[in-house]
Amino acid sequence: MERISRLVGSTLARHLLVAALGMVVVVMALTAVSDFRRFQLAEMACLAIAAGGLTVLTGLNGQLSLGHGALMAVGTYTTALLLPDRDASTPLVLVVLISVCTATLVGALVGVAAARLHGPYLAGATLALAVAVPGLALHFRETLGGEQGIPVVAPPPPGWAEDATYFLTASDLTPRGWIAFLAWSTLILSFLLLANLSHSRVGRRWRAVRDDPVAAELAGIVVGRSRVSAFMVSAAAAGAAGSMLALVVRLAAPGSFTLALSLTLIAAVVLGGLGSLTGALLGAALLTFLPQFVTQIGRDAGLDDVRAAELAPLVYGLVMVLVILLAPGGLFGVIRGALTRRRARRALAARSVEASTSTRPDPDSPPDEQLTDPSGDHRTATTTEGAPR
Amino acid sequence: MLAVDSLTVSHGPVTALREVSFSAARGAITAVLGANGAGKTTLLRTVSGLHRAGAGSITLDGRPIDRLPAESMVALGLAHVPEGRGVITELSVEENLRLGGLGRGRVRPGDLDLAYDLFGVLAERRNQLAGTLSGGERQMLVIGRALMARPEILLLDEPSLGLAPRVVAQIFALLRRLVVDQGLSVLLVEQNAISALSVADRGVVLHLGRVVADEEASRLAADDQLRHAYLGF
Amino acid sequence: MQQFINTALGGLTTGMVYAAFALALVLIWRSTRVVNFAQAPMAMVTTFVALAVIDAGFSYWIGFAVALAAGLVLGAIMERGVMRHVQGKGEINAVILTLGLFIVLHAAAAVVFGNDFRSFPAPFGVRGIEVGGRTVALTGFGIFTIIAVLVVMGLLVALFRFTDLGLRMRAAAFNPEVARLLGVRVPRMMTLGWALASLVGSLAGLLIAGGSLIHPSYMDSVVVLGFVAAVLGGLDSPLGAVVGGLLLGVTLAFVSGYLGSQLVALAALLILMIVLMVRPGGIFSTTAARRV
Amino acid sequence: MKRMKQVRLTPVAALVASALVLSACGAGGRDDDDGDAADSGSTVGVTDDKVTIGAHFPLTGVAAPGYNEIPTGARAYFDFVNANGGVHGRQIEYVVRDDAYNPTNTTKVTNELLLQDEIFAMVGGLGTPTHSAVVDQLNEEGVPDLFVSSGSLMWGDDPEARPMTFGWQPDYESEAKIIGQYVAENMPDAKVGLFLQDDDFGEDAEKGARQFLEEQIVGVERYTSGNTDVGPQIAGLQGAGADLVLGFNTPAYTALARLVSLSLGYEPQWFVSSVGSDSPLVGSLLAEFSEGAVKPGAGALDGVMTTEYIPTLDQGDDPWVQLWERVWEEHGEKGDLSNYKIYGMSHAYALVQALQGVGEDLTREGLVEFMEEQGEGLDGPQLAPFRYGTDSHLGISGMRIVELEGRGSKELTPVLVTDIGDAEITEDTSGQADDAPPESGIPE
Repeated sequence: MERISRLVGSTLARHLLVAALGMVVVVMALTAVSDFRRFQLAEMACLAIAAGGLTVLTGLNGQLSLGHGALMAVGTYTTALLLPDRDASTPLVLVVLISVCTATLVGALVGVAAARLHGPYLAGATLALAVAVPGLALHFRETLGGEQGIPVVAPPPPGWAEDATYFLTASDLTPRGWIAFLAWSTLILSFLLLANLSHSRVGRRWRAVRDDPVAAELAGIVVGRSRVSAFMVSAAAAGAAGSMLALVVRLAAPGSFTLALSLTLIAAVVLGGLGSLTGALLGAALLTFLPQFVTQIGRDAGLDDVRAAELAPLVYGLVMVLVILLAPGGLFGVIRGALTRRRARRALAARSVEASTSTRPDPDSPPDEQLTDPSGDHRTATTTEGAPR
Repeated sequence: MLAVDSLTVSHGPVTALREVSFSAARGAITAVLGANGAGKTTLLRTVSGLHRAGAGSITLDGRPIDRLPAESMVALGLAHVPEGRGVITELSVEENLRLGGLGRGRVRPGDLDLAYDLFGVLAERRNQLAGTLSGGERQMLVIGRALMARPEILLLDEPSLGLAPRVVAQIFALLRRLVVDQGLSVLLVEQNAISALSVADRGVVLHLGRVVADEEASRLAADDQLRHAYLGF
Repeated sequence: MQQFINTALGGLTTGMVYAAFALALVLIWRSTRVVNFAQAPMAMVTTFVALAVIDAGFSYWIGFAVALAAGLVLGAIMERGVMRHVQGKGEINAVILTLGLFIVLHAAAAVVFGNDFRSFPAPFGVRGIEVGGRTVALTGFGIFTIIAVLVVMGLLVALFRFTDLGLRMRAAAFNPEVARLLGVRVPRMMTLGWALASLVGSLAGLLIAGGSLIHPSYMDSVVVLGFVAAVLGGLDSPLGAVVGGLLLGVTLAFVSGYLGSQLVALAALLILMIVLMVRPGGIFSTTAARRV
Repeated sequence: MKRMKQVRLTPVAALVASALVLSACGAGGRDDDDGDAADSGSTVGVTDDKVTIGAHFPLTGVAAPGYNEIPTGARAYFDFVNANGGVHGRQIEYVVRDDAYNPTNTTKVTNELLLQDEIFAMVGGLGTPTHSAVVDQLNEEGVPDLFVSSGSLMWGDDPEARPMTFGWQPDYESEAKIIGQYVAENMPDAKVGLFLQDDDFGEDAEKGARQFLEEQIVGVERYTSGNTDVGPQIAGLQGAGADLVLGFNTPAYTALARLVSLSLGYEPQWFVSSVGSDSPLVGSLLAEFSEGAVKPGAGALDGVMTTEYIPTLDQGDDPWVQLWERVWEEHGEKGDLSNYKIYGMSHAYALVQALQGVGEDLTREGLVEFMEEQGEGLDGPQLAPFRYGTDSHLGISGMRIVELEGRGSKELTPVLVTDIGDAEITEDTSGQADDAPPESGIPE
């Protein structure tokens, strides 16, 4: 018991250390880059927070949601409604928290329904959710602003932040810099919480349910409850992302929450590697910076504006297909796999020797997938077998 | 009829079968025995092409079959009755049977009667979904379905699993009849060694992926040492 | 009253198109246990192929036939070239793969065919027929749509129920390993399943396009609605797909006409959730405990 | 355990690495320093031989068809001007970014335009929800935001709140007022049905129309852009017994509505606002339908009433259209000239004129000042003068009502001008409609 608590304690400590380091790096990076990069980074943070939530849901719990765009919309609209003008009295922290709670609540509702669905059914149902939710904004145009949406007035940076920035960098804090700082702080905080959760008992339950719901049930895990809790956590992240998006875009409008957004989130998660927070970060970075880059290449190659603009989705769609086909562990999985392959091979050899000399309980059973997983860490890298059937 | 020579099969790093050699004679029942995990099912799956052999060879009437895909076996006269009542539950009883016959090309109208004659209960339930059958009925269905392809050798995987002894006896008696009447060859994989040896002509005992005994069934049943060591009775 | 009838008739025609699309989903589901979210852009691509053929001066029917053939080939290519490699590797991967294909086909079509509204011809009149001196919202093309979908459904049911090929396809879908042991060439059945499904999807695309406007996104809403229709009827049942499509088409027409078109997607979601919660196997399910 | 530790370290490595990469990227950009330009005004995007302007348009996605032609028209005209020496020796660089009609993307590309491309001004950004996501930012940062491609009131009714923003086309409300009054006076017995796009376009239009038609309106139907099945809506109008349908919709929906009404045997008089009446486009959309259900060619909209505020493609003898044809021939991309392209060229012309007017010393403040002081007098293809001034930044003040016939149209009214609210509708006396472009095709 004591050993376990020590282990948990040290995991937490390690996560905190990473988070603190991350915060330092973020502040340094935000100071160093141009205002435009700051904006892009803020945008990337929004994508990464939502992708982080989604990767936990899909990678660790085996539920595929195409409806996270809708959950982000919940966060964005909540924030927009709470920040109607410059005199809005609700403190920003509270605004974000309320947005997260609202999204969590909605996520719980969706999760209860989702817990009963598997694979393609869940994907289809959440897809319908993603398409349906923007319609609400049109229907309740009085409160939700219809097609034009509701403008969001981001509160100006507080005095301490301005002072601190000036003290640290001898330059003024720009509004974009402030929003980017907020978004990245939220990102690091949410990733810290997600990382701890997935390494806690709750996370182990999620994985158990993903790997084999029947066995999990036998082991005393309430499968339904575990699925709902994963969905709620994931929705909370989506809500935080939506709340930040409201500040970045300064508008909550149905046009922001297209099917393409939900697909982009999936793409980010897949590109990075299902179940990996670092992968989600990597995927979000790719999807933020790649389109601009690819479009520019297209223009330079002499394509007209319209065709050049279509190149970005073409490229990331192709990469997504290739990743699933060739490297289901995602790009991050590939990198990590290369690092650990040698060790895995050694472990594999050891297992094989062991098997031939000792009485293995059941050689008829299919091979243990963990051994075929080059990344070796846990099963998320192969993902696939993780889906409950 | 069927000859297995120095067969080695691995599941990834795990070697399930190691240099297994034996043969199944024409017009006889050959029983492969062994404890759970001895490699019996792997053996059968390898013979019928669901698994690839790592090394060694499998021949049917002298023709190597270890590189052929599973779906071409039926045409060669080899029918595999899978473990765990491999009925297709979503299809009706009759559709399951028809499917068996398709393995040899077309199903002629009279062909189904063959199976219905053997198993009367199937005729009663011909339009029911196979998923609604009991365990014994399912076993009858899979055997009947395999026979629809008019095989020369039948591979049976644990036909007694989970069935009442009375039903097991019934099924084994039927197998014997088929062998005697129609010259069918049978390769029977069983954990239930007593029943299997009572019907088989020859017994092969597998232990941890190796052949530890290959003798006439009656002598195997009489070998107390072997029985205690590997067959648990 | 007139509005009621015309809304219902309009819903019937669109419902038939949903039905065709749902049929395509059902076919792929039956053959490979995958919900093909890329079905819509696949149908969009083949419809653009038809338009290119027609624009080149050939008749509507040649374009129609070419599109169906293109659908057949495209489906086979998708299965052989892409989907086969994730077969049996978990349903999440397959779903994600179809989403990736969705994005790719979409973007590729916009690059190749351009992102503009184009009008697509109809082989029959687009004027409503007259019944007792009154025009009702049923056009010649609408009747063609209904007949075409019913015929295709009939052919599919016949294929699955009464032919050896159909039996093999079903066996391969329900239990590939046992099917292999019985001599069924499972991979070939799966390819065939995708090819057929893609053909039916192409038909749906042509029927939606006929006498209307197309652009690379014109099928997008049909992905969701077709899926809802398929689940409504039960993902395993071709007949269910058609009935589901009709029910959905008519219901949504009334929602759009009497409650507001912004609620259409919401209504579809609601219907989907109710079906999944109350009767997960679809309205035609015989087994109550089907996993969804 | 050893393995776990190593894995945990990778996020840190990734963070550090990405930070390094980012700061490396960042080194290329430079922070704007607004401070030193404060005296004379901001000259971001202006050099001695170049002025960079930008715009956001939907080039991809559902809203792209049609709208994506506007920037190609504008670009053709800018190229034409550049080929003739530019404006005060400056070449116009026109940067168009795709926002897919998604406000999130609009914010993104606007930031890209402002911070990376360093545009001098935003010109012709399209869409109400999209542009409203960035309008405050543009104003806060002092970026001129000219000729927004949308008829929302937001671009001009409150110059104090949005001093940098100027509208261009007649706002939807004014247009609906002019249509409403015409119907009330000339068709007092008509039962009017409104067919509206479900956004501010439809909303503003309904407000304007109701000023005159409150009594006559028997039904209102709204369609959601993107949902191409308008059968239920048209059936609704038919059910309400409307015999005159006022459509405030986009061209594709004009075509769709016509098709559906054919299938319903519903033949009301159609009155389509200028946005949705692009007759060559609608005609070409309708042309391919066989069986003679729709007559092929531009005549497909015969008898439909609409409004126009700039000369359109069908008016081949108009000097402006002749200029646009010349420009397109010399500098256009593939494809034929269309009314969308003419729209783009028209606001490009207005911009060039404004840049000429500001003079050699081009600053953002100077441009806005010019627009407020002399914008009203800008020449150009518009039939009625702009309303630019210190009290209003709204665009073109009026239009005339025409009936489409064959390849052309028949004027039903002279040019009528009005303003938002309860401003009166009067005949235009400025003679703006008789304006013709200079020989060179470039404003002086």
